[in-house]
Amino acid sequence: MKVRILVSFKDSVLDPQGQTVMNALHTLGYGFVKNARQGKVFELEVEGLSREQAEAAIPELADKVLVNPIIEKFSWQVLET
Amino acid sequence: MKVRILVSFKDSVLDPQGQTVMNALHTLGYGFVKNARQGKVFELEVEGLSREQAEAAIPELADKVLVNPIIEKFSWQVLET
Amino acid sequence: MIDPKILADHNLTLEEYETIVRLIGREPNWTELGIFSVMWSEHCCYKSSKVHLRKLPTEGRQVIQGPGENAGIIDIGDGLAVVFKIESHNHPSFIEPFQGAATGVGGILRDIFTMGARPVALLDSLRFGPLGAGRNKAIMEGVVSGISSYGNSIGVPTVGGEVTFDPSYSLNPLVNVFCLGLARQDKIFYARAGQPGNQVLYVGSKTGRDGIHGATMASAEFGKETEHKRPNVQVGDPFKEKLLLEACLEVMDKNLIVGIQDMGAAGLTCSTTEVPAKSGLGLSFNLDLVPQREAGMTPYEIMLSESQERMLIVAEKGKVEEVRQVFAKWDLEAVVIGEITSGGRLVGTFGGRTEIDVPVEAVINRCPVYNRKFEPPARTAPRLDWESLPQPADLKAAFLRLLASPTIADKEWVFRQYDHMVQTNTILLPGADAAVLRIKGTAKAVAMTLDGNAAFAALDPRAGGRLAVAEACRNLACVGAAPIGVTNCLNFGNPEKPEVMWQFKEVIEGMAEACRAFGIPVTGGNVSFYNDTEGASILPTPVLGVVGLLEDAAKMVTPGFKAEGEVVVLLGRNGPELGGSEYLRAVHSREEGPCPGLDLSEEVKLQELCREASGRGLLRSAHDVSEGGLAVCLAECAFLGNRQIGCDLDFGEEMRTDALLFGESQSRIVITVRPDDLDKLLGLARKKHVPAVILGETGGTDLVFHHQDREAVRVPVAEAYRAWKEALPEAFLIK
Amino acid sequence: MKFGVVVFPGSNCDYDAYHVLHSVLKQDTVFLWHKDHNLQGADCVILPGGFSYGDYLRSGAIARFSPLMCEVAEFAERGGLVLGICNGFQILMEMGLLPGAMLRNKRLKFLCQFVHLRLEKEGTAFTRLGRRGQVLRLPIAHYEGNYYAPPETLEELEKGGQVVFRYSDREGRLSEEANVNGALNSIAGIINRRGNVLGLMPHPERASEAVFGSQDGRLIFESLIKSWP
Ligand SMILES: Nc1ncnc2c1ncn2[C@@H]1O[C@H](COP(=O)(O)OP(=O)(O)O)[C@@H](O)[C@H]1O
Ligand SMILES: [Mg+2]
Repeated sequence: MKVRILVSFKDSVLDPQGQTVMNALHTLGYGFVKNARQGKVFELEVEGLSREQAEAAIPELADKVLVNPIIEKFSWQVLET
Repeated sequence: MKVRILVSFKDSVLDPQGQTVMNALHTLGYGFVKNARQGKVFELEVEGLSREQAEAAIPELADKVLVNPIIEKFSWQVLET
Repeated sequence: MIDPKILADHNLTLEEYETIVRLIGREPNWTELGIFSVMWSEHCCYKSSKVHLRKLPTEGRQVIQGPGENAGIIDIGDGLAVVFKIESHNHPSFIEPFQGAATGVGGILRDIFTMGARPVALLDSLRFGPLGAGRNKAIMEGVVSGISSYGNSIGVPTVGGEVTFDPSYSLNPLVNVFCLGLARQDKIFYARAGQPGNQVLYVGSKTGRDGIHGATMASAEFGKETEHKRPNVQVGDPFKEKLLLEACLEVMDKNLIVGIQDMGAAGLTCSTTEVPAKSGLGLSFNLDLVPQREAGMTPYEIMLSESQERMLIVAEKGKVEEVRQVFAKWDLEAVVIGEITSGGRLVGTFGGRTEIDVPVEAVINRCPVYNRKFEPPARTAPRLDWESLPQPADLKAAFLRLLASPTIADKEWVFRQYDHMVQTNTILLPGADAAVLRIKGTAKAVAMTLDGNAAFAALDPRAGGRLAVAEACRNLACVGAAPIGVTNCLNFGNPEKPEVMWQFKEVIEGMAEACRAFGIPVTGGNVSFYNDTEGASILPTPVLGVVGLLEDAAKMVTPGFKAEGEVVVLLGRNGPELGGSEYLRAVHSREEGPCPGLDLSEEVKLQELCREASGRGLLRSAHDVSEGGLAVCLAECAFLGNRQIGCDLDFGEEMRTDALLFGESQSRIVITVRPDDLDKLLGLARKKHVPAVILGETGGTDLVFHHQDREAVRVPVAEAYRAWKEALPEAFLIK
Repeated sequence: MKFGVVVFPGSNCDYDAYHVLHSVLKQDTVFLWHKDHNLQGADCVILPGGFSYGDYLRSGAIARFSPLMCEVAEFAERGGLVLGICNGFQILMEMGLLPGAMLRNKRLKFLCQFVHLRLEKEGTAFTRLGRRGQVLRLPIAHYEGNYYAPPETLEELEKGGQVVFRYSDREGRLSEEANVNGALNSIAGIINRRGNVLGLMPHPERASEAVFGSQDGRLIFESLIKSWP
C-alpha cells in the first residue's frame, strides 16, 4: 500500500520559505498568489499491513520521526492499496 | 481558491532524503516501509483566477519557479474554490 | 548497426570508430561503444589539449606525484604531503546550478581522499553573467548554495576562491572547485591492481541512471536545444560521501587495500579500465553484482552511469572480510564484483553472457591525440586611445562606483554561506589575498589561492597566462608563503575553432614560462572545452590554483592596516596602464588593451622581498594591487583590519590621476611598517633592487589620496566601506 | 575530569572539540561512538556540531535514536553534564532534554561568521568563570539556528532564567541586526532547569586558541573543568 504524509509548519509558526516563494512569484508577475506556504511530503511504500494496522502505525511513525510536533503538523492519506 | 502543488524528484533521480528517512524507519523497527521518497509541497492562496485561468497559470508558475524539470516532477490539485 | 547518427550521439568521428574496430579486432557492441565514447571524450582523454599541456613544467624536488593521477602530491616535510587538484563543473552547473555545483564539490573531494589524504580545504572560482539579469542571479544563488550545502555538510571548510562577472558567462557559468588534502607520506594510495587474483570491490551508493554520458556532455557544445534536451544531472548525497570518506581513510590507515579509484566522470567504465591498465593487468567482473538503484538497467547504463559517491577498491582475498567490516561500521556495503586478471582485458559478464571484452590498454592509452589547427583571430583587441577617454570630473564618484562593481565588491555574501572554519585550521579567513591553514602538530601553515584574469587573457592570451601565475604567487607572497605547487583549470570555447585553440596554446605557453620563472611545478589540472553557447565562446579563462608553504605560521602577514601612525610603502612601480582594467569596464564600459606588462624577473624579486621582510617580522600588513588598482587596494587595507583605519597618502608620478589610482600595473604590493622598521625595510628593498616608495601614513577616518600635492580623492572609510560591502547583498535583495 | 565527545556518522566538529579539550586544555578526553552503549566513565558528554545523519529531514531528528543516546539521556537524568554545540543543541531539543526547536535562519542562508554573545546567566557549571552581561565573541556556522519555542515555553525559560546566551552587538546591546538568524528573544543558548544540560548554537571550540583571534570559547570549557570537584 502507498501512503502520503503531508507535513507543514503550524499556523502559529511563520514560514520564511513560503514568504520567499511568494516574493519570487510576485516579482515574476504572478501577483494573483495571495499567500504561499511550503511543507514536506513523504510517500511511503508499505507492505504487509492491514488498513487497520496502518491507521495505527503511520501516525505513530510520523509523530516519532517525520514531524517535530513543536513546530509542525501533519496529515496523511492512503494513495493505493 | 486554494491550490496544492506536490514536487518530488523524478523516479530515476536519487533521493538521499527519502533514503535516509527509510533507513531511520528501519532501524526503528518500521521494517514494513519498503520505500520512502521525500518531496516538497506548496499551498498557494490564489485570487481572481477562473478555474480555466488557473489550469493554465498554475502549471506555468510551478514549472518556472517551483520545479526544476530536469530532476523534478510535480502534480497539483485545487483544494477549495 | 553503426550509422553516423549513433556516432554523432557518442561524439565519435568515423576515423575514431575505425580505430576502435582495429584495436579490438571487430565491431564493438553497444556497451563497448559506450565505453570507448566516454573514455575517448575530450573530458576524459584530453585529446585536443595533450600536445600543449606537455609544455608545462612538472618537475620539482618536492614533487611526489605530478600529473596523471587523481591529484598532485607535494612533500611539505615532517613526513606529510599536500594533495590538491582543481576541477570544473561548468555544464552541469548551468543546467542545474545547485546540484551541478554540489556534485562538483563531491567529485573533487573524492579525487583527494582516494589518494589517502583527508580533505582540509575547498576553494571555488566562479564566473557568472552580469547580475542585472534575474537568470544570472538565480544561477549564482543556486551554485553558491550548492557548494555550501555539500562542503558544509561533509565538514570540509571552503576557505577561499574568486567570483567575477562578464556577459560571456551568461549562458555558460564557470564553476571550478579546488580541494586540498593532507596525507602522511607512508599512507598514499593510487589506482593500482597489484596482481592477478586480487578482489575488486564496489563501495558506496548504488548505481542509477544518473548523468549517463555526463562526460560526453561536458565535451559537446551547447546549442539552443540544450535548454530542452536537458541532460540528466546527478543529485549529490554529502552524507553518503562523508561515510565513504571515513570508511576509505580507515581501510587505508589499516593497510587493508591494494588500490582504489573513485568513480567520477565515466563512472564504472573509467575505474574498471584505469585500475588494471595502470598495473598492466586485466579485470573481469560480473555486471549483475553491481549494486543497482533501479530495476532493468542495461549493461550500457550500468557502465556509463555517473551516480555519485561510489568507489572501486582492489584488495587481497584475505583482506576482503576486514574491508567489509570497516564499511559496515560506516553503514556502507562493500561488494565483490570481480577480480584482477592477467592478460590485460576488461571482461564483463551480464546475465551469464560476456557483454564486454576489450583490451584496457586500448581504452586508456590509444585515444587519438589531435594537434588541432590554431591561428590568431582576424581582429585583435582594440587599443586604448587616451585622448578619447575623459578623466572623470568626480574621481571620488568613480572610486565608489569601482568599489561597488560586483567583481571588486566584498564577497562576504558568498563566503558567509560557506563553513570556512570547520576543522579549526583556518588561521586566515576568506577576505584576504590567500587562505592560510595551520598544520596541527607542526609550526607550518599552508596557503592557497585561486586566480585568473580572463579580461587580460582575452586581450592577450599569452600575457594572460603569465599574469595569472604571477598574481597567484603574489597573493601567496603577501601572506608570507612561498609557492610550492600549481594546479590549473583551463576554461575555453570550442577547440575545433582555430582561434580558440590559439588562445589555449598561448595561455599554456604563457603559464609555462611564468611557472619556470617561479620554479614551481604544475602537478595537475583540468581542461574544460566547449564552453560555447549558440556559437559564442566564453572569454579564455585560465584559473590558477597555487599552493604555498609558511615554515612558521606565526610569521603570517594579513592585508588590513594594524594601527595608526604606521608607514605605508609601495613596493614596485606605478605605470600608466589602464588597458583591460576594471576601471575601464565599470566606469567607462570599455574593453580595450593592451593588458599590463609583466617583467617576470622583477616580479620574482618583489615576491622574494615581501617574503623576506615578513620572515624578519618587518611587515605589519601586505596586500597586492590587482583589480581596481592602487585606490581599491588601499581601501581594502583600510577595511580589513580589526577596525577601520584611514590613511593620507601622496603620489608623485607624472601621469593621469585616474591611471595612477585605478591602473592595474603588475608587480606591486602595498605594505605597512612601524616607523622604527622603515630603514631596515628600505635597506632590504635596495639590496633586492626593488623600488620602494613611501606613500604616507595610516590614521584618521578618511582615505585621502594626493596626486602631485593636489588632493585627488577624499572619502570617509565608512562611506567607501558601505559601497564595497553592500553591493552584492543589494543585488540579491528581494524587493 | 574526563570528557566524552560523541561521534555520529555525520559529525564534523568532533575532532575540533577533541583537539581543544585534549591538546589545548590537556584534559582526559575520549571519543564515544554513537553505536556503543557505553559512556566510558565520562564526567561530561559533548554532542559536537555537524550533520549527524545528513540532517536532510530535520537537524538532529535521526541522531536522537542512536543507541548511545539512551545512555546520554540517563546520564543527564542523573545530573551528568551535557554540552550540545550547534547540531548537538538541535539533537538535545529533538531528544526533549531541552525545550524548543530550530527554524531556518531568517534570511534562509547558511551563516558562518563571528557573532557577539551576551552572557545572561553566570554561575552555571558552564559559565562559572563568566560575569552576567559579559560579551563573548564566538563563531556560528548553521542553517537552522533560528530558535523557536511556543509562548508559554518561552515565558518559562525567561522566568526560570534558563537563557544563558543571547546574540548581541559588541557592547552587549540586543538588536534586530545583531540577532543574525532571527532567534526568538535573540536566544543563542539555553540550559535545562536542573542546570546540567546546555545547548548553544555558537562554536566555543572554534575560539579557544590565540590564532583564531578570540579565545572566549575557553570560558565555557574552563568553567566545566573548574566546576569539577
Ligand atoms: N567564491 C568564493 N568563495 C570563497 N571565498 C571567496 C570567493 N570569491 C572571493 N572570495 C574571497 O574574497 C577575497 C577577495 O577575492 P579576490 O578579489 O579574488 O582576491 P585577490 O584579488 O587577492 O585574489 C579572497 O579572500 C577570496 O578568497
Ligand atoms: Mg590579492
